Amino acid sequence: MPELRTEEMVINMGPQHPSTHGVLRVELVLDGEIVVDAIPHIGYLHRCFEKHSESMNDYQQVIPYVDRMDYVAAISNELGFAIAMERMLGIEVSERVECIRVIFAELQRIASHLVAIGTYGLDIGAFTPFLHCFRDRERILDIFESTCGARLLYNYIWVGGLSHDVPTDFKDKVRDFVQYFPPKIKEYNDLLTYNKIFIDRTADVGVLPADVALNYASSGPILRGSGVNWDLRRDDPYSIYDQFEFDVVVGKGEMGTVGDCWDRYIVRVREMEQSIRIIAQAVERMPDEGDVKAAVPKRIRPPEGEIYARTETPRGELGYYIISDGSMSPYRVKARSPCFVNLSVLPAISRGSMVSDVVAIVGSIDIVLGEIDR
Amino acid sequence: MVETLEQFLPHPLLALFIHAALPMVIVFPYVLFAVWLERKVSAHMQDRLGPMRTGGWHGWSQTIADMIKMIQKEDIVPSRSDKFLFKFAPFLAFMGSYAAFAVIPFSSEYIGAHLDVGAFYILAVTSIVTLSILMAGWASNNKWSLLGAMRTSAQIVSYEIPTVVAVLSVIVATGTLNLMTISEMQSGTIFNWLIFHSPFLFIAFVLYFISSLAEVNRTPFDLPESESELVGGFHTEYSGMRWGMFMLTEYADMFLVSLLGSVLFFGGWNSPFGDFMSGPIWGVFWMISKGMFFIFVMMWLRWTLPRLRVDQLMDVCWKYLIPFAFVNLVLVALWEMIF
Amino acid sequence: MGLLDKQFENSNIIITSIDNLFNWARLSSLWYMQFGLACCAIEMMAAAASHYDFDRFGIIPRASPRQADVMIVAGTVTIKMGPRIKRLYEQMAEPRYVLSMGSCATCGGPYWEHGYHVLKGVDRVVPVDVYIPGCPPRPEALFEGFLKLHEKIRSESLAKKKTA
Amino acid sequence: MKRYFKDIWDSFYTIGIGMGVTFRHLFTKSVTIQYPDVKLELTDRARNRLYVNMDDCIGCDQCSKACPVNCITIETVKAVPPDDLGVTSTGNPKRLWVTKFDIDIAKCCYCALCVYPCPTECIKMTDVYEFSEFDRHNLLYNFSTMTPAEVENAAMKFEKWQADKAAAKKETTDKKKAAGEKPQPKKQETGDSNKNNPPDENKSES
Amino acid sequence: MKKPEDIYAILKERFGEEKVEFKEDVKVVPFIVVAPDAIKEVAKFLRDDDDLDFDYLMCLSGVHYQKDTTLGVTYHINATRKKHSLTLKCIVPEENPHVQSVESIWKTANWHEREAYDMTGIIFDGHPDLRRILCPDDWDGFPLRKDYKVQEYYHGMKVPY
Repeated sequence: MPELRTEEMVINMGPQHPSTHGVLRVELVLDGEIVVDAIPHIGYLHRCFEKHSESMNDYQQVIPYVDRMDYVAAISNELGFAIAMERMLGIEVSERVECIRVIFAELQRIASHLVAIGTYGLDIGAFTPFLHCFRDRERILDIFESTCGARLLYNYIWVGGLSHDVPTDFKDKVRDFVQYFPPKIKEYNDLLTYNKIFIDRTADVGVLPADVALNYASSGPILRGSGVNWDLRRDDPYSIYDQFEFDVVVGKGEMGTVGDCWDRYIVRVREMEQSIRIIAQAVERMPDEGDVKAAVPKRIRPPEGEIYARTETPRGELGYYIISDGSMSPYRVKARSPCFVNLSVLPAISRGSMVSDVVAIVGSIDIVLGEIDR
Repeated sequence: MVETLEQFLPHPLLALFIHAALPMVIVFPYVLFAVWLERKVSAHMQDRLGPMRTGGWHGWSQTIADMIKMIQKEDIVPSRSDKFLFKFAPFLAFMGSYAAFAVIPFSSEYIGAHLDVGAFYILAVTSIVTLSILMAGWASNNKWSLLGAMRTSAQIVSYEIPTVVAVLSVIVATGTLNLMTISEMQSGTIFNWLIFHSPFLFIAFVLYFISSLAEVNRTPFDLPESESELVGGFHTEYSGMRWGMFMLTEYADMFLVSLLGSVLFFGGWNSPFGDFMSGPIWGVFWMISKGMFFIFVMMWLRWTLPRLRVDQLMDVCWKYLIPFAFVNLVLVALWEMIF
Repeated sequence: MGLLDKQFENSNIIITSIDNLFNWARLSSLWYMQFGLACCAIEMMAAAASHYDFDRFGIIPRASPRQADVMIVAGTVTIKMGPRIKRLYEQMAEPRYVLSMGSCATCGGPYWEHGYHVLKGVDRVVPVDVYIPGCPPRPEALFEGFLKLHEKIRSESLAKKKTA
Repeated sequence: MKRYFKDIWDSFYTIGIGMGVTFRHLFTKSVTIQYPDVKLELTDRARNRLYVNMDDCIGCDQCSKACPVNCITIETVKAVPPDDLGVTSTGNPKRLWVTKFDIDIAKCCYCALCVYPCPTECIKMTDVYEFSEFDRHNLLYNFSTMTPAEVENAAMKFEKWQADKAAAKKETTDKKKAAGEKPQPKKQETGDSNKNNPPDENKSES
Repeated sequence: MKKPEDIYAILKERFGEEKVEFKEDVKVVPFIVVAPDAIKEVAKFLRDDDDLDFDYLMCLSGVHYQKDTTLGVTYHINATRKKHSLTLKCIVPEENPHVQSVESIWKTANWHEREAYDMTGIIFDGHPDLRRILCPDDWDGFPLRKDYKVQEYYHGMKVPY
């Protein structure tokens, strides 16, 4: 019998595709349903963040653009930028401000992970967890909105302080949320995490070994999902994270191999629990009185020089490389975005899997295109 | 029933036509209702409300509006597609599923065609849907559609085996292929229903239900159209009413397997309370409510579960359902021999 | 064009009532294309989620442009994305509508001045029916945009030419 | 073999648990806010459409400078002595006619950075979010209350005043001509803003 | 945990002063300037040496120094086990910006280098797939150069406002 002539099929997933989380385009080379190669093409949301930062005439004006980078976790981005600038300027902020920042950053982490978990469920085909996650996220957004007036892009953390003081009932609201949320995590676990079908779809899929993860400089839940115990909040502390008790969650390969999609997913779920712990501690610690704008400089004019500061956003290590030429406007702002780096690992872990697995893998990396393309 | 109609109507062909169109009277309103119900059920499971604004009370006319809108949508036929197959596929799909309604005994008085091989006929005729999906996927000239179509044909062809074997268990127990006879055998109270006949028939029902889910492409087996992977699967390129036909087929198929399930295992048109509330008209009521119950369960499953992967789908079929179905068939036969 | 769209020259009572019916159907079942670009997409998702619930208006997402009636351009359109959006729009079946959600889609938004890679307004590639301001617009604002679109659909007729 | 049956058991068990969760939610109260009928009350910090209280605006251009997007365009003409514009509600004296105060809401990024530097608190963010438009040019909001005639009048007065002043200066010093000629090339423009607001130059082009 | 000056001492001993140069009088963070044709071996040494163990390339950025008409590549590297970090820099002239690729040392550099090429036009020798990553393939110019001018039209679409 003569050899059957077969050809690989090239298929474009995206830029408009329901499960690429935005405008990612993955060029899939398929042999039947088996992925021979997956080539991500990015840049469909390249909004020139770095050019804009250079064009601003004030460092403060960069913050609205920083928000729009990772729009799912705007506070985390602002925190990173503020910390970089404060280190450059040598500003110390008060404990109250630090506490509020930590509370907000952790709330934002929960909100962002809720989006990640919800859309991951959607990728796998479960619709209900997505809406449940968004329902709970809305509670967090309420807290944000009552504090700074916006739902998504906050412009809240300023260099040297905060834009608004928190409202009077802030602590109660946060305490309410800390009470409200843990049972919901259990519900997600019942509905999605420990569902046999979900486990089948995600366990042993897209395995990323620890050494590869490090070589690709993955960070955040991706790196921790591979079993590397690395969290900047603990290993390179910023703000006042070193004064809180929390565990760094790592993937253990409970359902399959260490570093599979399920591990990356469960790291997010458990991180939410840890965030709740941090929030509970921070609320108790937060002083009631204090001016949140006390340390905000009138004019931000950093010395000539450069800095690289990194923080742990929900997606991983967000680094800002800021070069100042001594003037009021930044000379160069480079954002080392976690998703950009995390996504580059996609071809390495999706070869040999199936089309559905690519969806699962992309979902487990939890990309936000705004941050990848900047 | 044809005879009764013939008495009133001037032409026998007209009577036949009306007779044939009767299921349509049930199926169309049912589809409109089921789509609305699905949206409501899913919404409430997700702490939402679902359609609220179209037509007043809880958006009852939502699906009517959807349908009218679909009628006026532009009918796109992609230029590189196989035009005949592309246009024909949705009709064939509906044909396949509608033809099967012919042998469903809606009540003790009404059955489209009193076939002695009813069960066999249903299983045979529903396979046309596979063909039409394959046609649609191929004709669209879209890679996603093609992938979806390939998945469907693999899926439905495989899942037909456990379905057939599960249905066969009933036939072994009853000794007939005639659905009307099967229904009549289950008259009396709820305990006469075949599901309570033997434990193995209960297992047969579970197998039947699972594999019929796959036959009608419902979650967790909705791979052919899996929205998050294949955009729309085989119907990616369809718009307007042609797509509506596929939707209609999907819901009609759901109805069909639910009705078949209730005929085979849940007493068909029989009232669960013996003579109470029984009769030809009540028969229709019981039949449809039993069908709706299974449809509700399908919706419930759909909004709870994620989706399987294509190889796992095959695993479920070949490694779990088929061996169980065959073993179960043997056990049913043994049970019949012993008792 | 739809089945009966623009087949009639003059308006009469029958056409008016058909108009009413068709417009009612159209505006009650605006299926949007599940297609997010940037920040606004998150608010679009929030609008579809439980607190705001698109489904109340009969608005459900469709992944395929063929089955969608309205395209919500939710977010920044870049030069690289522009031709794709045009293509998606062309794939949609008539009658189709475009909502430009948020500053970026409307005119480039915060990126209008230095954004070398940002398309300054999606109306440079596809015709837009309603512009929803906000950065990002609240989900309610998106609903308000839909209500505005309803207004527009109500004034459409089989007899009249669609006002460009 | 054990694994085989465990898998079956796990599947049924976890599916059952999941179905339990969704079934419970079928009967929990929904959280939906029925928007056009019920409107959520926004906090007073809500950041939506910008509003400018022109009675209080002194034309200081601070908001325009603070705006990262440059969506605020302000043109002013200096008020000349006989006209007294009064004071704002915060007590700041008004010295400039604000001939043009445009905010392109379509460009605005709602960051509220313009609100903080305002000395008279006349620019603020409101809780109005329902202002979608069919035409995007309607999103260019003109806040200036002056009619074109008034603008021209003010500009003319200022020019005259300046010319007078220049002439007076010329007379007294009679040394430098350049100073006197300075307003000349601006004659065609009605606003004459560039002179008053040098940093505004690049913005007025847009 | 090693200070940058200690690491510099090790590097100087190994590669000589013409290849590596230490800048410590700068504000905020001191850095080491590496010759563009030596970066690969320096990087390899930094990664493989047991005492240094830099296994994690945090960030790689291209910078345009308009004043000096040079382009620079900045490497921020980190050791996850030893917990020290270091900044390396390569400076190349604007006209002929060639830097060795470190893609073979740290895989993550692949996309970072593509981005640096896309934004500033630095060419990385030895990169397996050096093409634009964010801008379209046929885009004109390098946007993050300070003298960048936006093109008027791209495929019929007007680019400026």
